[in-house]
Parts: sequence; structure tokens; C-alpha cells
Amino acid sequence: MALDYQPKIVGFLCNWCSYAGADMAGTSRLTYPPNIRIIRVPCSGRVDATLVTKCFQQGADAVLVAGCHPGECHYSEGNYHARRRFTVLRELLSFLGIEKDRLRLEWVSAAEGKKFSQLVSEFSAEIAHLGPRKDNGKAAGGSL
Amino acid sequence: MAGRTYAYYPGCALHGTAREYDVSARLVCQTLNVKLQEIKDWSCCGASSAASLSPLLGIALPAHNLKLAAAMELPITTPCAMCSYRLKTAAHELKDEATARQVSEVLGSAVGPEVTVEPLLQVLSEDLSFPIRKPLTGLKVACYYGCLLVRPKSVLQFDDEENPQTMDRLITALGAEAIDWGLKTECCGAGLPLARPDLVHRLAYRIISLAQRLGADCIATACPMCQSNLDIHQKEIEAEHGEKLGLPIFYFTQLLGLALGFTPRELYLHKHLTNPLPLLRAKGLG
Amino acid sequence: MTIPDVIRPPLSRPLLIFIEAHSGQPVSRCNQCGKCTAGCPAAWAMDLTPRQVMRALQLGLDNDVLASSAIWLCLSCQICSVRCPLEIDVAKVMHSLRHRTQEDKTHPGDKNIARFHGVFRGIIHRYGRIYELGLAGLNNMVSRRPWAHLKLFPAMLRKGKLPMRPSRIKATAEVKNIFQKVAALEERFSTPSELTKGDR
Amino acid sequence: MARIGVFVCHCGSNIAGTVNIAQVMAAAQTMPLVTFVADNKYSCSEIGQTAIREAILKQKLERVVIAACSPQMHEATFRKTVAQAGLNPYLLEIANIREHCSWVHSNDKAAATKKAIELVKMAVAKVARHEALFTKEIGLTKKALVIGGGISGIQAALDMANAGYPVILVEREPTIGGRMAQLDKTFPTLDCSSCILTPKMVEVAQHPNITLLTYAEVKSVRGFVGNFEVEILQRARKVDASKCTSCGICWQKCPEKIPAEFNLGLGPRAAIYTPFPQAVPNIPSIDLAHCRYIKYQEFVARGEEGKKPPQCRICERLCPPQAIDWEQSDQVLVEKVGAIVVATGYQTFDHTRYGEFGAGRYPDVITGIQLERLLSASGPTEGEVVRPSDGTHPKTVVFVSCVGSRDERMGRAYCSNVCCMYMAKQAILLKEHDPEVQSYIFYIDIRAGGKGYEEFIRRAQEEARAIYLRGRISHIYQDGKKLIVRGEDSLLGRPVEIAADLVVLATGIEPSAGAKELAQSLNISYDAHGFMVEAHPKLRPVESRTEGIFLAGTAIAPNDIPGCVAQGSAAAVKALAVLSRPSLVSDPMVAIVDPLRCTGCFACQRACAFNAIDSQVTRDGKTIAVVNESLCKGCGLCVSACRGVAMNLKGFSQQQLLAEVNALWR
Amino acid sequence: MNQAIRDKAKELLASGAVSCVIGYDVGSDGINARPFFAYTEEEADGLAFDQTCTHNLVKYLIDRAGKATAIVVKPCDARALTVLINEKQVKREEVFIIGAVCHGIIESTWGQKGSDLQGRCQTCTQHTPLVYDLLVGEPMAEPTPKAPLDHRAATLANMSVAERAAFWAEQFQRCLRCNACRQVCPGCYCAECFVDQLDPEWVGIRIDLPEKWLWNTIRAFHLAGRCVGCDECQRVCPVNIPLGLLNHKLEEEVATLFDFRPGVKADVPAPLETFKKDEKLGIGE
Repeated sequence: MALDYQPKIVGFLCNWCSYAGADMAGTSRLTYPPNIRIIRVPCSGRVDATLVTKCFQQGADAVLVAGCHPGECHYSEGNYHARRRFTVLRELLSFLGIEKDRLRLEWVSAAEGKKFSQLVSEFSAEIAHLGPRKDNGKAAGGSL
Repeated sequence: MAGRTYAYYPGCALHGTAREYDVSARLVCQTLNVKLQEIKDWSCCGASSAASLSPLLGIALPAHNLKLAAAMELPITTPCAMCSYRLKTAAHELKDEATARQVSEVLGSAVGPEVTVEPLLQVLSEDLSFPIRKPLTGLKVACYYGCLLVRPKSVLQFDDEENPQTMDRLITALGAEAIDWGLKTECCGAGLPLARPDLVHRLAYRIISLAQRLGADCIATACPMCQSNLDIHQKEIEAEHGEKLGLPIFYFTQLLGLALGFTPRELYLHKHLTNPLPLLRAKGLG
Repeated sequence: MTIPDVIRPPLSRPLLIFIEAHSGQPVSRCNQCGKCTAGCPAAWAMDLTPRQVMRALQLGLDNDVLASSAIWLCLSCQICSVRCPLEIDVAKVMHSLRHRTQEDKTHPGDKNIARFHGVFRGIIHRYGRIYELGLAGLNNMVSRRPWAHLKLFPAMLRKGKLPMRPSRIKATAEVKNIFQKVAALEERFSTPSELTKGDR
Repeated sequence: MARIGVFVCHCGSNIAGTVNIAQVMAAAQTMPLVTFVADNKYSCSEIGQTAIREAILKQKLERVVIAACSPQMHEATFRKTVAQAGLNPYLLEIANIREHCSWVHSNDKAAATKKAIELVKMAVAKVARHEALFTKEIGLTKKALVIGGGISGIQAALDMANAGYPVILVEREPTIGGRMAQLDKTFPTLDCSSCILTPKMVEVAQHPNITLLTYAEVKSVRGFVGNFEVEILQRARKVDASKCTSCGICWQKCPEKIPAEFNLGLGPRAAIYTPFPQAVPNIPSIDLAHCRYIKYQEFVARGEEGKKPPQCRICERLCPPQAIDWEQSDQVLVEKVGAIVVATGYQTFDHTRYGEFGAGRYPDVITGIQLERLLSASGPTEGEVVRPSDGTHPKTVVFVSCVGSRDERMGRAYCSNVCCMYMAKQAILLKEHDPEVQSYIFYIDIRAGGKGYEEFIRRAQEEARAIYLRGRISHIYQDGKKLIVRGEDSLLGRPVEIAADLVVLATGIEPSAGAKELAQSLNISYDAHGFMVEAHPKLRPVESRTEGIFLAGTAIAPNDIPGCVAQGSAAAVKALAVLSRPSLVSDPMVAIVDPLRCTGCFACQRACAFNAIDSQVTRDGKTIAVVNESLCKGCGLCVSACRGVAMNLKGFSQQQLLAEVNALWR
Repeated sequence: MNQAIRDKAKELLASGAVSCVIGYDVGSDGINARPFFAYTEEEADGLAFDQTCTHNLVKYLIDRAGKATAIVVKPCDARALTVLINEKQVKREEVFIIGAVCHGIIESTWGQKGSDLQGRCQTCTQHTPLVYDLLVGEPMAEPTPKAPLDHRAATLANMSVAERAAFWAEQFQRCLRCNACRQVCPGCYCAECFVDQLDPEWVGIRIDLPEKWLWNTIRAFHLAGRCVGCDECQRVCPVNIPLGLLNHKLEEEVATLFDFRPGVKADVPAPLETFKKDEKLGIGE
């Protein structure tokens, strides 16, 4: 693994908690590695499995889906649905040859700027440690 | 408790200054059918000195004894609070992989953290239905736990850090009265009487005098250092403060032994420097 | 006695960094509330109170800390640690500081207490167990106070509280071996404290 | 094809200090469909907004990307800006290159610039798939609900009622007044607390616009801003309020005595009671857990053997207007309101968690609120400060600050804001009650930031001769009649011991029990401690993140009375701004069904938490889903439930999100 | 058994209770069954049921919405039918279910009858349909569950991630994107499948591995908690991609995570359409 390997992580952040939590990390000037690209969604429950799978197909090294803590979803229940959906998707992807660790679902509240920055730092380090995708980046072989 | 067998780790003090703790512990255990098998050729846990000077030595010495007990496939019990603290702390530290690796290098073989260590007080309080022959009615006891039995709870997992109750319940079960007081877990100066007697005297005075002011007839301990700091040094403390204290300091096993019908001599009560016999006679227990 | 100089906080604070790493305790977090000192049974006897030790560490007054009697007077009773509102294990910090003095040797430590610990360790090394009469006698000699505690001895001897002979164990070789291996391991790593995370 | 304009904001040096703006602009030039790129020193300034408007007109821009701060900050601002230039406000996308980029990658400028370029690329790709969206007008109920009848809620209710709007005030306790009613005097003026509170309580009770529901709780809330539907549980008092004359015979004659909650157990109350004499409403309630007749009924209902407990019913027999009504039962009321003010207040930290302070077993270690009750002329001792243990007058009183505050071991890292001040107040009052009292106040920092507060502390020190000691207490224990308090005078660096007659623990503030559950049913966020979270800590301090729900008082954070009153009024104004509108504008970012793709499996309906999916039959007889836009909240759960992409979410459509993902690899 | 089906079919057609009976007749090779639609009593004489009736016919019911229909179902087909009823694609009241007790389908090729049971049938634990209006055949005791026969499931589970990735790359590489798996699947009834959509364009039109990978992954995910394991997709795949492996993996996950078997109960939401507040799934904790 090359030392300058920079994983690319896509983050789907719910507008009400996690996106605001990421904002809070910024407001508090808490630095974290620049590997994540954040996509704002209204709710973690909005994040379609196809969208996440599409990220992996395109070559994402990892995907983070973050939403409000259980019981605190702005829409009451969206995060519970996300929890089931990504539990199953993670199993499927793992079966297909993408490490479970590459798909994470986390709860980050609007007040948890510190948690967000720690989360991204840890996640980036973990994925860098994991190295490039075993299926050669582009899903299942790219240019095969 | 009854019928169970333990690997018995008396600790150095019980072969020296605290002979009476060893003797009384063995007597009551025998009566209560708690079987003690002394760990063969046990060595010193290092007390606070080893740990003060070298962290690794502070774990390796107790770990050596954990290893001996592990070979016996028995849980350890020890009357001494310092020993139980060191053994439990070592077992806790051994949960850390790096520590475990170094310790196994020192000892020549691995020691698991899974050896259980229970202070004798805990073992004897599991079942409070004692076959009492002479209830300690009328005796007011201040139960003194010291620091090493209860702190820190995160490691020792024994009783409340500020207001433990185990010994109080045991003493109450003997028919005596356990007084409520606020210095149950105050430090008495631990192992420093040789190095800094002034300090130990002052701490011991605070403890003894409060117990006395609150109406206690005596203090019960579960630690040879606590007992000796409060008992052996009491005369000197009295001299320094110009105040007569004369408060007998028992091991809880001795009070338990009295209630079970043993004589003061069998329990080595004559070994104490602050003579408890007048008190026992006054209460009709002597 | 020298007249104390004004404090000129140094720009680097190596001891703070070392102690935080070694003890795993966030000394910098301490907000000087003083609860450690308030409950400390020995604080009155210390030249720096536990709170002041934390403060001196924060300011980088490394010599003041390493030379203080506080780190040796600490009884490891853990009152400070279990009550600290910021969950700093102060006793562990004291322990780490003690280990630090053993490593850099520039601060021999409190003459009475550090010597006592040394004598204590020596006795275990020799006999495998503690020999109290020997400990007391040896401690008196080493601390050059041959007559200390003398008043206590007769009564204790009479009560049989001080056996004349040490309680030896058969496997003294094994115990000596432990000492040797620990010393060897400590030799191998230049800073012995890195061997383990420090003792509680 | 759309013409896209990209505006890159420097935000002074906030962005430009880290991100190379020129490089971002150069990269934006090459992005598909981008026809214009410009930068702005401050996009949100009037100059910046004018530049954007002018560019839209001059360059005939059809979509706009603004790379600046978080959309949470200025999306609304810029939507207005583009709308002023004639664009549909929803044809705008913000690339967050400040909070998510320059501020968090200040240590790596090259990487920050590269990331900013990608964020702009994603926004450009997304905005190309934006569609013009249009709002709709919806009606609203011009009535407010205030939850909590403490000083904050009282203030909010009165302000809204005085503005001419009907208000429902719901209070869980049998009376309004809250914690303030328990206080003796208030700092820094030493006004008598009940003297200033009681008139407001009476005003609430008599106000024609206020419906007061005490002994009642909000059970559930449904709907949305302007159109909430609230279920309120009115608990049975077993007293007919229309008959009761508050004569007091019942509570005087009731034989069952229990420690009074209002007096923190320092005095008794009857099983039929009003919490305190000035209670509003002054209708007694029967405490079902302690009433003898209720116990009798329960005994009979269980059909147990043995001696029956007494039937009692003394209150019923003695009540002149025969107001006791055993048949009265709990009722659920359903109300429609347009705005909600949450003012659920606080409770004090349970100091028995501190073993080192005796865990509650020393009677003369009391809390600040208990001392208030002892100081109060209407309290259990009629204003005589005595030790609970033996009734003697304490001379040496030690105050312990930060009990359950600034203590991470207890999970309470925050400062409770009012304790420094109330300790000073109590020291002054103690001296007034008994000049022989010597107060010692252990503090860590004296926090006296309010108007006249620092002067008040000096008054405690100079007039009341309180001795302030800097240091936290470690241990309190009983030594005979005295309590030994061990602290450190950290200014001298020496341990201190005081033999006190009375120890007062300044217990911290924490949210009322049940606040979390209420927040969950209201769908508003709360922090780890259970305090409600503001929409913005500085700029929207009395709004929740849920539109139409406002916050006031200690439900948000520890606060003092002037702060709570100000927040009550502020929340009222915010609520009035909703209620006074002729109609509300709906958010157009809702779900929409493609009838050609929908197969009518109704997975969307099963997922929707808001009952916003209805069914309809198409002309060819197919039954398909249709979105009820007024109920849809735009979460998009239905979209992810739909395998065939028949369901989509306006503003966050599958196409838009997919474009963002794809942009990352193009 | 055949007679019972024919008698019932005739009775239903004669009374006008249904306008069509969907079942099987003997195919043109004289051996293997094929789908058969009987609209008249005469045609009903052609109905037959034997161990070659591999097809899952329930998907035909979707196109007959609004018209009363009778259908012959095997136990696995019956579960698929329950899924369709739960998902409102079929109205229970419009269907007369002739449930056939099934002793397993035989692996056979055109013109030649085999002797071994199909893989799925060897481990089947549902020989009697769970839902029917008429049951034909003698109900039998169900065997205890057995591990799936395809040893590749276990092998894959023990493989490294890289090995699994390589395995599936090799499999999906063969995919022709013919969509036969989708066409045959009773769970795939979308008006416009996501793979065919141009807006949004989830899957590109290239016939290369990433596009094939995405199609096969999402096809499997869309069936999570809905697939009854009839393995028809695998049977019809012209290039023998072991789609059943994927489906069974998800079937197993859904069973362990949510204690759910698709098509067993009527009127329950699929596991991914619902949730429990306090469940611990090992994610987001």
C-alpha cells in the first residue's frame, strides 16, 4: 500500500443532526482529514441503498451514513429504517467482497461537532489502514 | 461460602505483627466450614513499595502468586487488605495485553487475569447466619475499612467507596451495634509508620478519636496495617496528644470468633498493645 | 534556603507530556478545584499539595514537581482519584512521578520514604517475604536514625509481634529471578515506565 | 441547457485564508454548463448579494451555485437573493466550503482547495438537476399552547394572551408557579419571590384568553406548524372545581399526613392538598397514592382477606359545597393549536449520589432549595432557620458550590449558572435572620456576570461577612452535633476543616423529569443532559429546530429569573409571528409520485410516519400512491422504500443525489 | 391429484367463479410441464401436476388484476403469492388458490426426465402450501431444516474478502444483462425496473463489469426480506450465475436479524419496511 494512499469517503449526512454536527465541527475549528465528501440529505432514512451501492460501484473507498440518535430523528423514525437497511446492505456487500467496515452508520447530533471530527478522523485512518478496495477500486474490477 | 475451598494467601504481616489475624481467621473459617489451603511457598505481594519504585515489579510480584493459585485451580482469599488490593490490581492490569506479555516474560509463563481474588471479609460476609454462641450484645463497634478494600471501585468491585456496609452487616449479625460514622474509608497512613510516624500518628488520632466521640467501644478492622497503625501506635498518639484513648482495635475475625464462642486467648487477643480485655469483661464477653 | 524566584513558565513542558502519556491521565484538564487536596489525608504534610503538583506540571515547573515531597507522601489511598470531578486519577499521576524520579535519578526523592521503599524492596529480594524486624532495623540504619521507634520494640517483642527470624520461603531463587528479569527488561527499554502503563 | 453561475465566497479570510479561491474559480470555469464564475469578499453582504443579482440578470443565469458557508447559515438568505433577480428560489445550491472545508482543513491548504473544487463540482452537478419549486398557502389555527407553568411559561402565556390570541397553558403540578414559587427572595434585589410572582399567577387564572389546565400533561403532538393537534391528559383531582370554594376545611381535616414535596420534605401536607397557600388554581387535589378512601377501595377491589382499612371520607363529609367527586376520572382532551412554547423548567440534582457528602444520611446537610423553604415566611418553619435534626439555630453555615455542576464524574460538565448568586443571597438572608451566623462559601469560580451581580457578591462578602474559600469540598462527616467539612483553601494551598452546624449544598440544575420524553413526542432535539436544543445557539435562541415550536427558560439551559422571563417573552413574540400571519407557506420540498412508475405496492405508505401517503385509482383502474402534501414533511423515507423510483423527493431527488455522487468521479 | 385439479378447475370455470385457471400441462417434449392457461372447461382437461412443474406461476396473476382467477401453486409459489398479496399486487379475493402438496421438483432437461431433485427441493422444509382454497395431494410431515446444498455458500463465508470479490467478479463477468432473472421473478414487478431507467440513470448501458455488478447487487437487495427462495432466477440464467447464493445469503440474514421468513404470514410488512426501536443490529451503536 502506498503511503500517500488517500481514501475517498462519501458521507450522507442528515440535515437536522449530523450535517449540523459537521457544521459544529467547523465552527469549533476541529480539524479532520480531508477524505470525506459530504452529501446533505434530509434524513438518514432518505439514503437509498442504491445510492450507497452506486458510490461503491463508482470507486468509493467507504461510505458513511450519519443521522440523528435513535429516538431523536427529526422525522421520528427515519434513522430506525436506515439502521435496518444498512445492516442488511452491509452483509450483502461483505458477501460480495467489500469489507463491512467500509460502510458505516453513525449517530451524530447537532451538538456533537467533536464526535463528528473524531469519527471522520478514525474512519479515515481505519480505511487507510484497510487499504484500497480488494476488488481493485471500481466495483468488481473496473476495467476488467 | 460454607463448604467452599480457597487458596489462602495470608501475606507477610500475618506471619509477623498480625499473627492474631491469621490465627483468628483460621479458627473462624474452620468453624464456618470455609476451607483454606495455604498457597505453598507464597511470596510477598510487594506492597506499595515495589509498585512505588517499579510498575512492572509491582505487578510481577503479585502475579507470581496469582500463578501459584491458578495452579491450585482455586479462588484466592486473603485477610490482608493490602495483599488483596495488590492481587486484584495485578489481575486487573493483566487484562492489558502489553502488560500481560511483559509479566509473562518475567515469570516465564503466562498468567491469566481470570484468577479471582476475594478479601476474607467478602468471603465471610456472604452468609451471615452464623452459629452464634455468645452474641456481642451491648458492644458498640466502629467498622473501619481503610482505603485498600474499597478504592477504586472500578477495579476492586467490592463495596461502596464512601460508606461501605459489608463489615457493618457482619458485626450487626454478631449482635453488636455498628455505629454510623464518616471515616470508615479514611486512610490511616498505610505503610508509612516507619518512614513518617508523625504523619501516621496524626491520621490515626483523627480516626480513633472520632470513633470514640461517637460512642464506639472499639474499632473493627480488616487490614493488618490499619490495625497496627491504630493499635501499636496508640500509646505514642496518647502521649503526643496528652489524651487517654485506650480504644481496643480488633480484627473483625476476632469479634466473629468471640461470638462463635472462642476465648480471647484462643483468638490471641492478648497480642494487642491496647488491652481489650477490660472492655470485654465490662460487656460480659471476657 | 533560597529566595524563590518569580515563575517564568518554560515554553516546553517535557514532564507534563511524559506524565500524561505515561499515566494516561489528562493533567492539562485539571481546573484546580482543589477537591484532591481537600480530601487528601497527607496534604497538610506536603510541600506542594496534590492540586499544586498538578498546577506545577501544567506550568512546566518540572524540578519543583520532581523535588516535591508530595509525590512520596502520597499514600495511594485513591481518595483524590475517586472523587475528582474531572475524573483525573491523581494518585496515578503521583505514581508516575515517583517512577520518573527513579528513572532520571536526579531527584532521589523524599529521604525517609524513598529509602524506606528501597529497604522494603531489598528485604523482599532477599527473603521473598517481609521480615519486619529486619525492615525496621535496616530502615533505621539506612535513614541514620538508629534509635527510631525504639520505644515500641520491647512491647512488640514481648507480644511476639516481631519474630526474630525472617519467614523464609523455599523458592527465594524464583523471587530473585523476578527481580532480575524486571531489571533486565527495564534495562532493555531505556525508560522503564514505558514497560507498563504504570501502576494504579 | 441550463446556464449555471458559480459564486465563490471568500468570507473574508475565513475561506480565502485556507482555500485558494482563484483555483476554485478556474476549476469551476471548466465544469459542465457553467457559463459564469465570480468571487465575492462576503457573499451575504449587501454588496455581495447585489453582485449575485446583477450577474443573474446580466449573464442570463438560470441556476446558481454559491460556494460559501453552510446552507444552515444562509440558504434562506440566498434563496431570497436569487428570487429578487427573478429566478425561482429553489434553483440555488450551496456548496459548503467553510464549515465543511476551510474551517476543518486549515492545516492543509492544498487538500482544502482540492476538496472545495469537488464540493463545487457536486453542487454544479446537483443544481443542473434542480427544478423550480413552488410554495402553497395553508391555513392555521390561531391559538397557542404553552407547556409548563413556571415563570417562563407564565410570561409567554400572558404575552400571547395580551396580544389577543387564545392560549392553553398546561402544567403538570396542581398549581402554576413552578420553582420560583418555592424561593424566598430573589437576587440581586432581594425582592420577595412570591410577592412578584403571585400577581402574575392570578393574572393567568383570570385572563379571558388563557385556558389554564393544571394537573395535566401533554401526551402527544401531531401535525406541523400552524396545525398541531395535541392530546392533553387531564388528571382527575377528585374535586369538582366548579363547586369548590377553596375554604380549606378538607386539607385541614384530612387525617393522612405526608412530607410535602413543595417543602422538600421539611414539613407535612395532607392527602388532599394544595401545594402552597397562594396556589393557582386554589383547588385541592386528592393524592391517590395516599388517600385513605382510595386505599380502601383498592383493598376491596383486590378482594383480600383480613381487616379492611378505614373508609375515612372525612373530606367528603365535611366539604360544605360537596365538591368531592370520587367518580371523577382522567380525561384526554384534544386541542388544535398553531404554535407551541415549551417551558418545562428544571429540577435540582440529586445530591445523594455524592457518597462523600453523606449520600443524604446527614439531616443537617440540606440543599439550597430546602434552605429557601426554611428562609421563607410561608415555609414549614415560618421563616425560622433551624437545623432539621434538632431544631436549633445554626451559627456556622457552610455552602458547598457545584454539587452536580462542573462535575464530569456525575455526568454534569456544565455550570448551573445560578448557584453562585443564590449562595450569596442566602448568606445575606441568613445574616439578616440571625446576625450571629457565620457563612463560609466554598467556590471554584464566582460567576456573577449579570447586572448588579458582582456588586451583590461584594455585599455578601462585606455586609453579610460571608467568608469565601476557593476550593471544592471533598468530604463531610458528622462529629457529634457538628458536621466536619473538609476543603482546601486553594489560594493559600492548605487544607481547611470547618465544624459546621448546617451545610448547604448548592445543587445544580438539570432538566425536569420527563423532558426528554416530551421532546421526543414533540419531535424536537435535546442534548445529552435532556436540555432542549435551540435552532441556533446565538441567532435563534428560543426556537427549536422544528418550525412552530419555541423554547423558553431552564428547559433550554440553566438560567436565572430575568433570563427566563426574557426568554418567555421572546418565545411569545416568535410564536405570535406565526399566529399573526394570515396563512402559512408550505415547504415545497415534499415527496411526489410518478404515476407511470407506481405499481401500488404501498411500501411508501408502510414506511411513512406521517400518514402522508394516500391511494388513488387511476383512469385505467390501477390503484397507486399519492402524496398528501400538507402532511408530508419531506423526510424522503418513502423514496428509499420505493424500488422502482416511482417516489421522489423534490429538492433531494434521486437524480440530484445521484448527480452529486457521479460528480465525484467525473 | 390431476383429476382433483381438473374437477375443481371445471367447476370454477363452469360456475363463472373464475374466468381462467392458471396451471401446468405437459409440454411439447411430452415430459416436462409448462405453464398452461385454461379458459374453458375443455381446456381444463389439459391441466396436470407432477414433479416437473418447476415454474412459479404467481407472477401471471399481476396481469389478471380485476379478473377472478384460479391458480395452481406449489408451497414455495404460495409463499411468493402471499408476498404479492401483502404488496397489494394481487387481491386475495380475486384468486382461488389450488395448493398442491409438492414432493420436490426433478432436475430435468428438454426431452429427458432426470432423477435427482432440484437443489432447493433437497433442503425444502415446506411441502404443503401455507395458503390455499383447495389442497390437492396428501399433506406430509415436514423434515427438519438442512444446510443449503450449494457448498459454495459455506466456502464463500470462509473466504477472504479479496477472494469473495474475485469469485463474484468471475460470476458477474458472464452476465449478459438479458434480465431473464428479473422477468421470471415474482418479486420483480416494477413498472419500470431501475436498471432500465434513463432518469435517473442508475446503471449505464455499457455491458461491463461495474454495471453488471451494480445490477446484480441491487437486484438481490431489492429482494431482501421478500425472496422466498424459489430459485427460478438461477434456473433461467443462461450463463449459470449462482443468483440463489446471493438470495439465500440475504434470506438467512433476514431470518437471523429480524426473525422473518417472507411469505409466511399475510398482512405483515417486509422487514425493511418496518423497524423496532430497541433492536440491536450491531450497526450505529
